[in-house]
Amino acid sequence: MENMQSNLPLIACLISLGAVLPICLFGEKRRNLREASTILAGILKLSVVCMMVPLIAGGKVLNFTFIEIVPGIELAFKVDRFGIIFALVASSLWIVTSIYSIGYMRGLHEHAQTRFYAFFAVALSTTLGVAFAGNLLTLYVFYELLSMSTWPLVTHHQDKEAREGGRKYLTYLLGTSVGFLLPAMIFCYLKSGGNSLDFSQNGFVSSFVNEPTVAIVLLLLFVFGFAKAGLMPFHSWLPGAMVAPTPVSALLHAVAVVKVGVFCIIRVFTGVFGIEFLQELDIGQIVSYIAAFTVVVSSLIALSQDNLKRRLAFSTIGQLSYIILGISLLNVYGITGSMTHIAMHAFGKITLFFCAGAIFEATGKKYISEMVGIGKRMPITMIAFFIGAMSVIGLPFAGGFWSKFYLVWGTIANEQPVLLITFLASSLLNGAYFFPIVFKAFFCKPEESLFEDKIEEAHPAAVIALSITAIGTVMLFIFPNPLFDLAKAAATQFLS
Amino acid sequence: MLQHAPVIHLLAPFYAAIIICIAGMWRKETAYPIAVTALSLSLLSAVATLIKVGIAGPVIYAMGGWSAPFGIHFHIDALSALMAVLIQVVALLTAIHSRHPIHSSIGEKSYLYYPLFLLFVTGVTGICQTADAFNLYVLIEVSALTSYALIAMGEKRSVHASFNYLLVGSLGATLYLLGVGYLYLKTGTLNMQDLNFIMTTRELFSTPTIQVALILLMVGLWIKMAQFPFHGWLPNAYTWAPSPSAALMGPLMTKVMVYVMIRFMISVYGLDAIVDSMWTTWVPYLAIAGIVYGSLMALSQHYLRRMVTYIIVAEIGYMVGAAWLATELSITAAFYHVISDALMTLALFLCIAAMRVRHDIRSIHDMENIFKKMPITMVAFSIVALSLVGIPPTSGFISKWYLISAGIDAGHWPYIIALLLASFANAVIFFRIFEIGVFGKKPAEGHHHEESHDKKYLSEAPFSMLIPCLVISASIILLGIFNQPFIEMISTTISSISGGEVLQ
Amino acid sequence: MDLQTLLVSKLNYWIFVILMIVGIWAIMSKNNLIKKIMGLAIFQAAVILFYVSLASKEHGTDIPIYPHDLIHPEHHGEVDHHVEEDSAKAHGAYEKHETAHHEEEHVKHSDDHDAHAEKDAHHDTHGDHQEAAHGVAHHDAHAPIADSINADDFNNPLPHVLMLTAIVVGVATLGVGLSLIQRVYRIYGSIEENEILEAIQNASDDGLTLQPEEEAAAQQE
Amino acid sequence: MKVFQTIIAVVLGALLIYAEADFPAWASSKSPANAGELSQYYIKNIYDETLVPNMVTAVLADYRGYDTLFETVVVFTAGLAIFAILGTGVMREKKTAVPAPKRIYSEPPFDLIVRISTRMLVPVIQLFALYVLAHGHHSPGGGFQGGVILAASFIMLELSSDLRAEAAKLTHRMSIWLGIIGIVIYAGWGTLSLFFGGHFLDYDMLQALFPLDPLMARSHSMLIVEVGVAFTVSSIMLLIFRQLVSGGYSIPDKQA
Repeated sequence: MENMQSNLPLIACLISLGAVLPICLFGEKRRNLREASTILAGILKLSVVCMMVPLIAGGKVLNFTFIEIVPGIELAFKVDRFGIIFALVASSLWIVTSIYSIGYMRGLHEHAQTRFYAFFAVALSTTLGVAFAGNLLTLYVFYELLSMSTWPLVTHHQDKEAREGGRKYLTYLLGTSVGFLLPAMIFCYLKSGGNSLDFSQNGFVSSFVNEPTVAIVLLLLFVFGFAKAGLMPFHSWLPGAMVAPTPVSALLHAVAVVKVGVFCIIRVFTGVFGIEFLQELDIGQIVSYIAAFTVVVSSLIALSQDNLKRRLAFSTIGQLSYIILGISLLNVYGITGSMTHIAMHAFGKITLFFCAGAIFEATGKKYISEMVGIGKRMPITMIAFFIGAMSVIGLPFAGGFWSKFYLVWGTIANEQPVLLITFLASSLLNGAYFFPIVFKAFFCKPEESLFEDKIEEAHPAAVIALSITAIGTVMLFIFPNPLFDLAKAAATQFLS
Repeated sequence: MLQHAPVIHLLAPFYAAIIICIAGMWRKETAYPIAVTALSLSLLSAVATLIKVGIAGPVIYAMGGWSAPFGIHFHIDALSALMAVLIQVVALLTAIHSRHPIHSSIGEKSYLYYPLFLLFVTGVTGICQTADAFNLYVLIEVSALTSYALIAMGEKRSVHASFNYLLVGSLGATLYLLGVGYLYLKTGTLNMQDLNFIMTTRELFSTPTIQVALILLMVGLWIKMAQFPFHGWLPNAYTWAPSPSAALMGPLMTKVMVYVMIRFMISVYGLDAIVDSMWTTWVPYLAIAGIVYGSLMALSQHYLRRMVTYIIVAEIGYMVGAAWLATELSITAAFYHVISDALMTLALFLCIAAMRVRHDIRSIHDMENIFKKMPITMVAFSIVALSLVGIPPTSGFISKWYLISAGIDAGHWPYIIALLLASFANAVIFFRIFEIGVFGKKPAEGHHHEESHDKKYLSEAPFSMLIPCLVISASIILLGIFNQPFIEMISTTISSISGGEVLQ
Repeated sequence: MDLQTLLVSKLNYWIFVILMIVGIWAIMSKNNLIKKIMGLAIFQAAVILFYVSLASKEHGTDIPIYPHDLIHPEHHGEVDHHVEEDSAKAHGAYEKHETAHHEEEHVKHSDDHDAHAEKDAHHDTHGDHQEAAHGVAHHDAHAPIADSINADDFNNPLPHVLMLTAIVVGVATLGVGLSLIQRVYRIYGSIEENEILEAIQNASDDGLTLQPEEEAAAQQE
Repeated sequence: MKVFQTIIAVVLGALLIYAEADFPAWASSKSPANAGELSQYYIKNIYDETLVPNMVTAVLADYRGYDTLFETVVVFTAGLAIFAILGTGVMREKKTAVPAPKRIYSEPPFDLIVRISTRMLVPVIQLFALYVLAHGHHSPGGGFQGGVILAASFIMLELSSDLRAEAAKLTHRMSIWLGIIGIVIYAGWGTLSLFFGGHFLDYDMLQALFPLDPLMARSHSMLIVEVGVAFTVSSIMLLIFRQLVSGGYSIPDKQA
């Protein structure tokens, strides 16, 4: 586990930031050049991240320190296995989302596309910043910048509900981060005698916190501070953000924002508190019950939603609480499961969002009740939708199965019957709100049968993107081991 | 010549004012260049003094060659050197900025405006360096008189606002003078170091005179710095003043008074006298009232300039609250916030003035898709806004970090909650502006249109107003990232002063 | 101490307090701007009274000036005598006037302050001052008179100096205040606070009216 | 509304009275201020160090010369400020409640006795003003007092005769000029000592200019400084009077 100085993480972060310049320069007039530069930046970023993978798989930790902001803490990157998994997911899905958004934006002749791509690139660079953050302060810096850079994307349509959604988005994210996270972080910094907030092996909180009540309060401050993870009381910004164009909600749900929330909570569990300390004080239970409650309630709400994107949003809230549930089990299987679930859910959910966007772009339909018999008209989209749904439910032949398997294994290893039941019940509920869509799409005849049965797919670029992610989901099922080796190694390293 | 640096950056603006008075009578346009060169010269010498203080410790400059208590002294430690540099930076950037607004609004009086501008800078620099309590009163009056005139040259309502400011300001200054009188009555000396020395050796802190002196001094200074119950004069004064005067006095006048308060707390009374004077229990609550009041009023305003004045009132609440937690960490935090907030207030005023000159924008509703019309100014404006909200890489975040850590360290939770609420209020204010600024008022005309990007639409602020905006917002980020040397200097000075050994 | 001695022995402070209350009350509650300015003047006069009354001593002369006989003990005939006196002699004794750059000045200061610590040690630094004065070349007609002066004969000069400054500042503030009042009168037509506030309220768009010059400038844009 | 103000005034009064109990008795030479090291030193050593019998002028111009410099600056600033507020640009203000008066002054009642007597008195007053200025070392007086009496003489002259005629003789630009000369004398004299190696306002260094011993150099530089102060104070006081009387309209100034 020896440390290695390298500025690869810095380059990876700055590539997408650098891409903002050509995007703005090319602007509206030379749109193709602008889109080309986005995709080129995506490919470059993915290649740099892939260059880092062998080093990290070989047990090295790449770190890069910039400047000491507060005595004892520097703006530092420290890339370990867990960081690289998330970075891989984020950068690969960015390329796919860019391809998709070309199709979507052009198909719908959206306005202000330059602004869209520019802020999209900035959001990605801050996401990687969070992935590579070496200490709590750097994590907080990039976490805030991510909220700032995604706000214009959420309010892209500039109309009434878009502004409402944007305001809600900011109130929740800024409110919780400034309200809970900043004081908690400063409290840790002060109480730990001013030494650095680095994510160390078994956390630095154990040095100054002994009685469990303070630990619980601190843990809850952190857990609710990262409102991006969408735990129940602070989740309603997520459905509110559905007013954004689909590539943004794809980014929000699958690639960047919510994944950053969950990533930070795992970082807090492993790096700030340390797994042994939590096991010793046995305070993982509370968080797991909150997560379990969120899983069940969000799945029930998802059942009742007619708008497809809102239903997907509530299913995301549920899936995120899976990950939080997994980490709060505090055993190897739980942690591995939650880490891999980030990747699996990302691929699955992004496919679902792409299909929702394609349907809206092709037919203008948003509500599930209108989507009867759509399978005949848009077969590829609906097959991809089916694969995505399978991965989210956790059925075999889709990546989601493996990660859910590990999560369930974790609950059994901990002899937690209650959590086991929640997992199974929520899988049933997932099935309950996905299969009717698929069934109606393929096997029912539309009453007003105004569709002639001719194939009318969405914009080719969109279709390519969603098929790539669907294939990716299946690939993850067939070749899960590279991902799982990384995750297992990371989990064992956290526990040792 | 370096040995006389402290006097040079005091006399440079002073002599420039005189020269402008003479030269201005014939050719008005000479006023601007003379002012800018004088201020850059004084900035150089202020930086030289700062470096000298950084290396060799506090610089003592005896006026007229008389030794300590008999003559007037400059006692320049890191705090006063930093304040001097801050003043010169703010003054230089405002002077550069003022070419266009002054020319367009009160052109023919510019040969009077710039001398008053420079005399204000001389007075304020003098305040930061003098070690004599009475001399401080005279310098407060110099800067006050110039600020009354600088304000009264603005819009029609500024005259009445300036009169109110004159009344309240002179009241405050006279209360300060009475406080110094009480100290002199009890100790027999006026030099700050000497006051502290005599008050500690004769244990005078518990005597009623010194307690009442503290009340008078503090009430006087609170009036001058517009702390919450005494802030009545500030909103009108800075709203209707000409934009360069508001950009000059907004960041300087109130912040220098906070510096004077901190100087009296640590150098004259000493931290332990302050702590056992039981003030630290109730003053932070006064500050919290100020923060809450300032933020709420700022939220309810839609005139930009008026909104910024209420933000100043709230920020003063931060500083007074932090200073009166009376621990070394909290005073370091208060002082760092003095510097970062001065820069932020200046940037706000400069950007708003740029918007007013080019597009006559006065209230939030006029700012429709301003980001397309003035992209560069609005980039500077958004950096300042993020800094006021406390988004990480900026100096606003660092000062919020230190203020909250001071609050936690002193265990004063209401103060922390007030801080968080205020930063959230700032977030609402500025994102409301961003919404109108970036997305315009009416929703995008349907999904299917490509908005035009023609050149006519884009009309940036004049060059001389743009540069200060950019320099200031860049310095806000740089001050945020490279804040360690400043924090280091401030905390060592404060601990050395309050650490007991009276640094001569 | 009973009321009578309290009142008599501190008469000046009582007057000062009464004047201050009148001043503050006038500033706050008077409606007419001129009366407010007068209140401010009363308030400043009270502070000046406080300082000046501070400086007096029982049998000190009211204005601290050295009596003529003390300064020139014998006839002042040989005025030209001290001109030939070699003025450069033993100049260094004036330690505070030598060309002290900061370090020495610094060092000198710390001794000065250490001297503060012990009262008696304190005395002899002053002693040095006098010897230094002795050593200074000056016409022998003027023997140092420092020790022959009894400090209680003269009033304390410092408050008088301070108040000279405060009076001048008061006059300056008064002048600026009166000019502002004139301008307010010309703009709003009255110097009663309530009438002015009404005029501001029903001004067209709440004070957003441009100054003539600014209107001209705005049209140019 | 008046109740609130009275409460505040009474609270302030109570506060001051509470502190008063701790004050030393009036005119007690043992009070910390009078028996303090500072005033004892001044009383004992002023003549030995500055050869100026009037202690107040010595402390004013030499020991605390920096204070007095800024005091003169305050006066000069007041002049500038009033000129800026009421000065030239005001005349073109159109939308004002009170229109600019047609006639600037009311014609002073022509009274031969008044005019002749003032014309006789003014030179005497001005002579006395110069005496007060010059004799500030030995008797109560000095720059400020001399300057004010000088200004008073001019004001008396103006009041007695037609203001406009007097204004023509000494225009406002001239009075600003005089103010500047005063300040330049004072500050320049202080800066001069910088070039001779002393600190700012250290008159001792200037004995190199004159073939005098440092003591005489000190007392003479104090006189020069007092002259500077007199210049500024007299001209600015006159400017203030004239601005206030005419409300900034009358200045028959080519440039306005």
